[in-house]
Amino acid sequence: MLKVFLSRLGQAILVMLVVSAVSFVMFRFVGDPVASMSRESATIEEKTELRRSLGLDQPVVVQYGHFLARTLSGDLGISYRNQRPVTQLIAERLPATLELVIVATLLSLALGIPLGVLCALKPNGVAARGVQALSLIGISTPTFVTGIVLILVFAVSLGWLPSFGRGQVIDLGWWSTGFLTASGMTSLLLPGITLALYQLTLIMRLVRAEMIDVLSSDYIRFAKARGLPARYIHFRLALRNALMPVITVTGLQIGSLIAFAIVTETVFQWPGMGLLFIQAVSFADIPVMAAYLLFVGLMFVIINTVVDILYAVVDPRLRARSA
Amino acid sequence: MSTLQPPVLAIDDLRVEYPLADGSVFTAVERASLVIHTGEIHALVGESGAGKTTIGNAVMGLLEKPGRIASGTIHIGGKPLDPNKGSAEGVVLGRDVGAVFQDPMTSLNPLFTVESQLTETMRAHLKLDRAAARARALQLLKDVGIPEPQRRLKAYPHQLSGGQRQRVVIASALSCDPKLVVADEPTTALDVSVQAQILRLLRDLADQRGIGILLVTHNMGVVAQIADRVTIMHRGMVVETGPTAEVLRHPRAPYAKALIGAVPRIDARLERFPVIGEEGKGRAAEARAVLRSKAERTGAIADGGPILSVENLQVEYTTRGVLPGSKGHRFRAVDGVSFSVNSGEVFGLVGESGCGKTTIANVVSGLLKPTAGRVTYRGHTIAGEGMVRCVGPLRQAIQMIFQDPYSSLNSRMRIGTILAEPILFYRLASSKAEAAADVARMIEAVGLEADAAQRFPHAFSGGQRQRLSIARALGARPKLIVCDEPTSSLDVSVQAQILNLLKDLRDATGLTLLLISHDLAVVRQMCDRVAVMRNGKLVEEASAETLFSTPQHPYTRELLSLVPTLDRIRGEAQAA
Amino acid sequence: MKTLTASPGLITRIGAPISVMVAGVVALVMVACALLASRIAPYDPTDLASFDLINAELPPAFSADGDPRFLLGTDNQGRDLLSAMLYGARVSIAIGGGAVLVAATIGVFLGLLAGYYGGKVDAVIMRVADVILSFPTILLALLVSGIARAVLPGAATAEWAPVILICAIAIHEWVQYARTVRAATMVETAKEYVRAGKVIGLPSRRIMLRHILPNVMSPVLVISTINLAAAVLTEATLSFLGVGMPPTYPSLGTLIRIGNEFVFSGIWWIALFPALALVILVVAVNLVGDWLRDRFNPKLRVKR
Amino acid sequence: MSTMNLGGIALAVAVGALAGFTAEAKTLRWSSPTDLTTLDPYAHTESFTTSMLHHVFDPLVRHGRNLELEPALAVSWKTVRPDTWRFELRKNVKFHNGNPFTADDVVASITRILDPGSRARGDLVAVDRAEKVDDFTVDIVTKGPYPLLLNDLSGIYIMDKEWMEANGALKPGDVSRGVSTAASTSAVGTGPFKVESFKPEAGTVFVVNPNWWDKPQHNLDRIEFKPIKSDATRVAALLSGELDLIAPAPLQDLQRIGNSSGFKVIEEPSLRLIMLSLSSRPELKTAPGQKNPMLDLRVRQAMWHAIDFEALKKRVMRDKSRNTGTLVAPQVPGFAKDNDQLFGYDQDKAKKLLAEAGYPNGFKTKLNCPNDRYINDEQTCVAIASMWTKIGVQTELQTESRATYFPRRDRGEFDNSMVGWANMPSMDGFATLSSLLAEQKDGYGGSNAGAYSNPKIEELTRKAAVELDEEKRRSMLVDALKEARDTVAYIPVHQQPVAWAMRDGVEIPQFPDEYVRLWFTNIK
Repeated sequence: MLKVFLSRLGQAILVMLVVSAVSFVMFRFVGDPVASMSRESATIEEKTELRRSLGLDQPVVVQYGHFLARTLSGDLGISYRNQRPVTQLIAERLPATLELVIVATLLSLALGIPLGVLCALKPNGVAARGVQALSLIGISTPTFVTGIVLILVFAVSLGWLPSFGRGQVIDLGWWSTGFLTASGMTSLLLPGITLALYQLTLIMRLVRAEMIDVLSSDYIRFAKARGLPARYIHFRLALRNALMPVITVTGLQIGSLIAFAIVTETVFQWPGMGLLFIQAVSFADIPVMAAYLLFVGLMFVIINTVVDILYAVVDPRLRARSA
Repeated sequence: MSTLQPPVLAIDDLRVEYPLADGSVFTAVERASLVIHTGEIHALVGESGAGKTTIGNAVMGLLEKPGRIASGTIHIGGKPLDPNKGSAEGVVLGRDVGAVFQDPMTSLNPLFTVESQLTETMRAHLKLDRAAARARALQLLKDVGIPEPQRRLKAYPHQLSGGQRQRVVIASALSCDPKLVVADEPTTALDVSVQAQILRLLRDLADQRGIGILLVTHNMGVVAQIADRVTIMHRGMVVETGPTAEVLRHPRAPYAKALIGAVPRIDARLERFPVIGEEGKGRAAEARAVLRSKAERTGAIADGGPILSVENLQVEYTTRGVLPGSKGHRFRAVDGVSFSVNSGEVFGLVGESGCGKTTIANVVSGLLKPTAGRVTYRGHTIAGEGMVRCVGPLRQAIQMIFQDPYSSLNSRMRIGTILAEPILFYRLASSKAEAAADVARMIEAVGLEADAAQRFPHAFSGGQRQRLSIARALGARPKLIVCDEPTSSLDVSVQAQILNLLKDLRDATGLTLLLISHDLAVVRQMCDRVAVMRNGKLVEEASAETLFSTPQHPYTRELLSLVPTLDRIRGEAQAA
Repeated sequence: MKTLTASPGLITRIGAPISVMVAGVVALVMVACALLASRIAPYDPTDLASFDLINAELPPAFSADGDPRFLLGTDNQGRDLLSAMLYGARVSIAIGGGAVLVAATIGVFLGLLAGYYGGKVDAVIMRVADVILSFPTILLALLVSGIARAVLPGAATAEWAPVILICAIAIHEWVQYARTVRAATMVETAKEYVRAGKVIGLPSRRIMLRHILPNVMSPVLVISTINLAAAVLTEATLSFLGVGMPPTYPSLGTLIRIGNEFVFSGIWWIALFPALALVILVVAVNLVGDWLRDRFNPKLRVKR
Repeated sequence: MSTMNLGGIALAVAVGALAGFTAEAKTLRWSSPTDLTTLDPYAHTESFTTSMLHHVFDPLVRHGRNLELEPALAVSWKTVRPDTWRFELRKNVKFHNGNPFTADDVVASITRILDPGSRARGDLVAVDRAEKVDDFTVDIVTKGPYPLLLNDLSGIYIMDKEWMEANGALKPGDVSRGVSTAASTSAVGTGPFKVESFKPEAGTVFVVNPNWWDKPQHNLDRIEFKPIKSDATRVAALLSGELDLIAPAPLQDLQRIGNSSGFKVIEEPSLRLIMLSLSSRPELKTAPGQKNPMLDLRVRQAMWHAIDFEALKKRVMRDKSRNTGTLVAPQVPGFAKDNDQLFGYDQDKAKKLLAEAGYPNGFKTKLNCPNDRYINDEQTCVAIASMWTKIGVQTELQTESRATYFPRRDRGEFDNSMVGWANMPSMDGFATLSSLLAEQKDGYGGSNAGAYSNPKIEELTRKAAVELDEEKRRSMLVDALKEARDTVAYIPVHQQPVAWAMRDGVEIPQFPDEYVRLWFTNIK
């Protein structure tokens, strides 16, 4: 277990260094906030003065040094646009994105695994072929198209589900949740499905492939030779082996779900971090962008550590090695 | 008594077919019949593709799709097997029929404990509760001779050794007291010593529990050791069947004779192996003569002097630590081994898996750097301390042939290209045309037709590939060829041919061979001198005659006693 | 009729189900049409002088008030939609193909090195790969193109945008190749033909390129097909987020992004046709890729 | 864990009950693509946020129903010296927290906005200080004679001094020093509505201020503002009944919304004028080493004649824009009908002019545009690039996000570029002169990206800056704008429309400055 942690720590430091280096490059290049920060008829002098007061006139290395020093002391700075501490902004948006990602992950696991098993057990059945075809369309349609189609059908035409936002949220401490109200839950559905669709098909296909693979393995043959019931072999034995890689992929995918949430949140006006990031990009709000990147990097490290530990818990071979 | 009971297994006129994609039908088994009674071990032997495993699978209802039983019957405990369902009414797979597969490493699910995998069968078939199943599992582990059964119950497969795993597999097969056990190559993946134990266990089970065992194997030694009756198969057909001693001593069918004759003997050395029809003799002698003349011209023909010497060789592997700088676990694969090989002789290196023999082969052929000690070739150090700078020409003198003929030739390249590679690389030919001529000669020298150069490796059988592999090694005009288990993945009849070829080549061109093998019989037949290795150390070195007739070291004696051979039966035959 | 009688033989020879054959043909036809866009398209939508705002938003020729000049109608600029789609598909496929090519080249190269040499080389390459993987494709592509646009003032132009998009997508995709090739190379390196090459004394470069490379290419082909589909989608998403191709040289993604603004306005064809084309293209390529993967993966093939 | 959930459910029930209770109230739910960036009126320069905060705060003088300047927190004013204005303040006005409004609040607010850390300092650049005369009289001292003080003050909201003191917000937040204040997230003003909750990107809720000093002309109890960035989603939310009003509404969807039963669309031209700035530099960036063809007036005229404004209006702007020949909107001082003459669309004439100027085969140039700033900006530019190319001016178009576009434009990287100008917040044509037409020096020419330079305009600009006689000042503006038109300083494209869509039953007046003034709104 210690080894897992140590290697993860090394990786975390590496990731964070790269992230801060990317932020460093961004300081220089991803637009200049001054234009967005000053009024329409601002003079050149006004803009120069603002640039100076933000420290943007200093050499890049010096700016980077300041940024690194501040970040290391836990201060991510103040948003140029909102003039509020970035940590506060992130904390405010975090629950929305995480709840969306959680719903999407649960949806994709809850549907992807059974469908994958179905396709593996009866690869030539009508149901399996249908699911396979649908899954192809699922991974072949851009998220933003799916999103707008869902809005058109379920919000505008049928009027069943809200088209945007989180609905009624309830504050539990600093965490605002949409899980506890009816409108919060219904609001989660469309964006959750949109976000889940890609991962769902991914998991379904992975489970199918792994399951087919496992079913042809010697130990499953041996289990058959021992006359164990088919259901037992499929769902208790084979599925467990087949799910091992699903853990890794799900973990990795959570990271890309957070990123894909940028698109979903834009389409559904979901007040999460993706929307914050997109707004920050169009305003060149450097502290927010840097914080977002650092956060995604951090999430990755955390998720991977969790996945590694989970893996070690589930797979006895690793458990023994890391013990 | 036993005649009143129905036989545990009766196969009558079985035919198994595989419909192919193009509409034709491949017949895997044809007109196969056999009967197994209580407490009887019936061996099903044959070379690869003989259809023996297909019969085992048919009995268990595990025929892989789209295979099907086309005709004939299988009765298990007197009850007929429904060819459509693949099972017999009233016969439950796992309860009445136990199975043991070849590879204990993959037969057990790595994610579940031994207990879970043992008890699930009992709970499914005998409706035992958890505690009862557990108690029975414990007893089973004791029965199959696993030490500390209590602790092993909680273990995962990867925590057990190969032999222990196979015992668990057997325990699992026995868990519901079956009348019949189908054991498909149960010892092939195991070392001799472990193999001997498992075979003894199987014999005991048959004798004490009265279980009928269908033993599918390719190993005649195993058959001779424990089988009561034997059925020999060839290309899906039964060629001979009867009591083991009778069949092995006096085989009637020509194929059976040839097969038994091809098994290398451990008791006495023969000049050549009897083979089933020698391949391509015609131009081989001619080509070999050319090779010999070339070798003589370069002035390096066997003179009997030392050609290779290994001095105090030591190889360590380090498993890498997680953090840089942290010391990983060290494992000494070869520990202070010294020996020397004389020009023109065949030097054998034997031992069980993991004893370090292949590591030595890798060091000698330059694939691995030793940790300490050195290897000299005709006085030049080619590996280890004081290694000479320019090893190129020295490398050329030492070539290697490998175990697996399927992976030793690059499947994406034509034979001609593969064989020309060393010739062109060492500039042994002045032009591509000359190289092609050389390649043709090599191919003929190993007994194949020269037009083989135009084809890809997949067009050849395993034995042919091994010949080509040898031809490639010859291309560099080596003085010494390291043969790393050259025949262990070949069928016995093919093995005999390849070994004969090696002997012929040695005789024709004065090559020196360093033969690495786990098979004592092969070593006995091939080698002039033999060294026995164990755990990275050399335990005994002697001339082959001395070693096999009067082994000095206890380990050598043990190894010799454990090898399942035909000799016992043959010996009895001669005595009779 | 002739093709009909010939097709069963062909099918059994390739061994693909009819759906895959159809998908393959569809994909090939679409790719061919896209590549020949400048020949077969009725107009050149990239020539600013060729279209007229007066013709904007004409419905497809087959609808009630359609204009026979424009088979699938015109877009909001008066461009012939069919031509724009053909050119757009060309851009999408070029970017997707380019990204796959760049990613595969880098990935195969690094994967070979890592798998063959192992040790430190392997550790360094794989650590870098891990870090790259920690950034989701979209985010990384967004960053790369954002930075590129700022560094190169001309980055958003028709000449540079595809290059940047290719790099932005490839920077994430190579990891998959590297990992796959590394694993395959490790397997191959342990095989005896490679040891044979080493015993002969062949230089490492020759062993890697001549012996190992051809043997690790089949998974690369499979990944490439599926990645081609993914890259086309990623490009579309980047276009949606505003960092895709310039509007004067639209890709399919850009066309969808533009069409997306018109879903409520009744000008349905601007959104529908490009989206349909994209989905059909990606589905077809994916179908072929799936089949290739199942075929090349011996574990997934039902054993004989 | 379970207790937390129970608490949450209890809370949910409570909130649900509350929602049921307020359902009777008149609530307006509306959306725009942008959100309030902050509640601190001095911490931003965005006109949308200014317009939203106007519901919470009052300025000293405000724009009335016809955008005329009228008394708000000040009841009257006069100039006591050329550089000193005296304001009489309104009595019996209370802030939302109950504190009375006095001269101290005005002085504290003006001092706060003039602080070096204040983002909005530029909005009051002419003011030197504010001085309290008595509790309800304040003097504002400018840096010199300044005719536009009232215009500037109309965007300066008055904050509560006591509240600022209590919350440490007497000085504005400062990004460079990492200081933020409570004013960013809470607002206490004197305005018609109070902020109930402020959740960026999720929504801001206002409730009516029953103690507002002015007589309400609206019947709202509650405003729920929910920003929706995506056009399609915003329209969908209106059509699905989740919103009452969207402002702005995408032009291409107006027809569809207007045709849907239960919805209506209102629109009018806004103050914002879209124009193209042409390079007046000696060389083009696209052709270094060669003389800039656009220095020739005939080339500029040709480029103007080449654009089919009618088609642009019809196709791109859906007939909602107003084509114009001058650089300011009719409502803005400086506008003159004589200047507002279109250059006719005439490709032949354009080609002829080009040939006369010595470019019969045209030349190569570039056009840079933002793609997320103005209404259908990218589409407009594609069309213009196409039209220019047709007369031989082969135009390479590059569009990009505002985040990179405007900094590059400020750095003078572009030859030809698009810019929109609304003369906000002063609502006076002088801003066009000082920022767009004057050369870049002495604090002028901040947005003169094409380096346009004209001695006559320089002179007029400097004179108008200090002219207190309104009549004379206006005629200077008119003269300068005529000169700009004659020399084709910029090509005006059109006046942007303000287009809003709403459900039937919402009555709301529209203003060309694009402000949504909900205190004039009635709903059924």
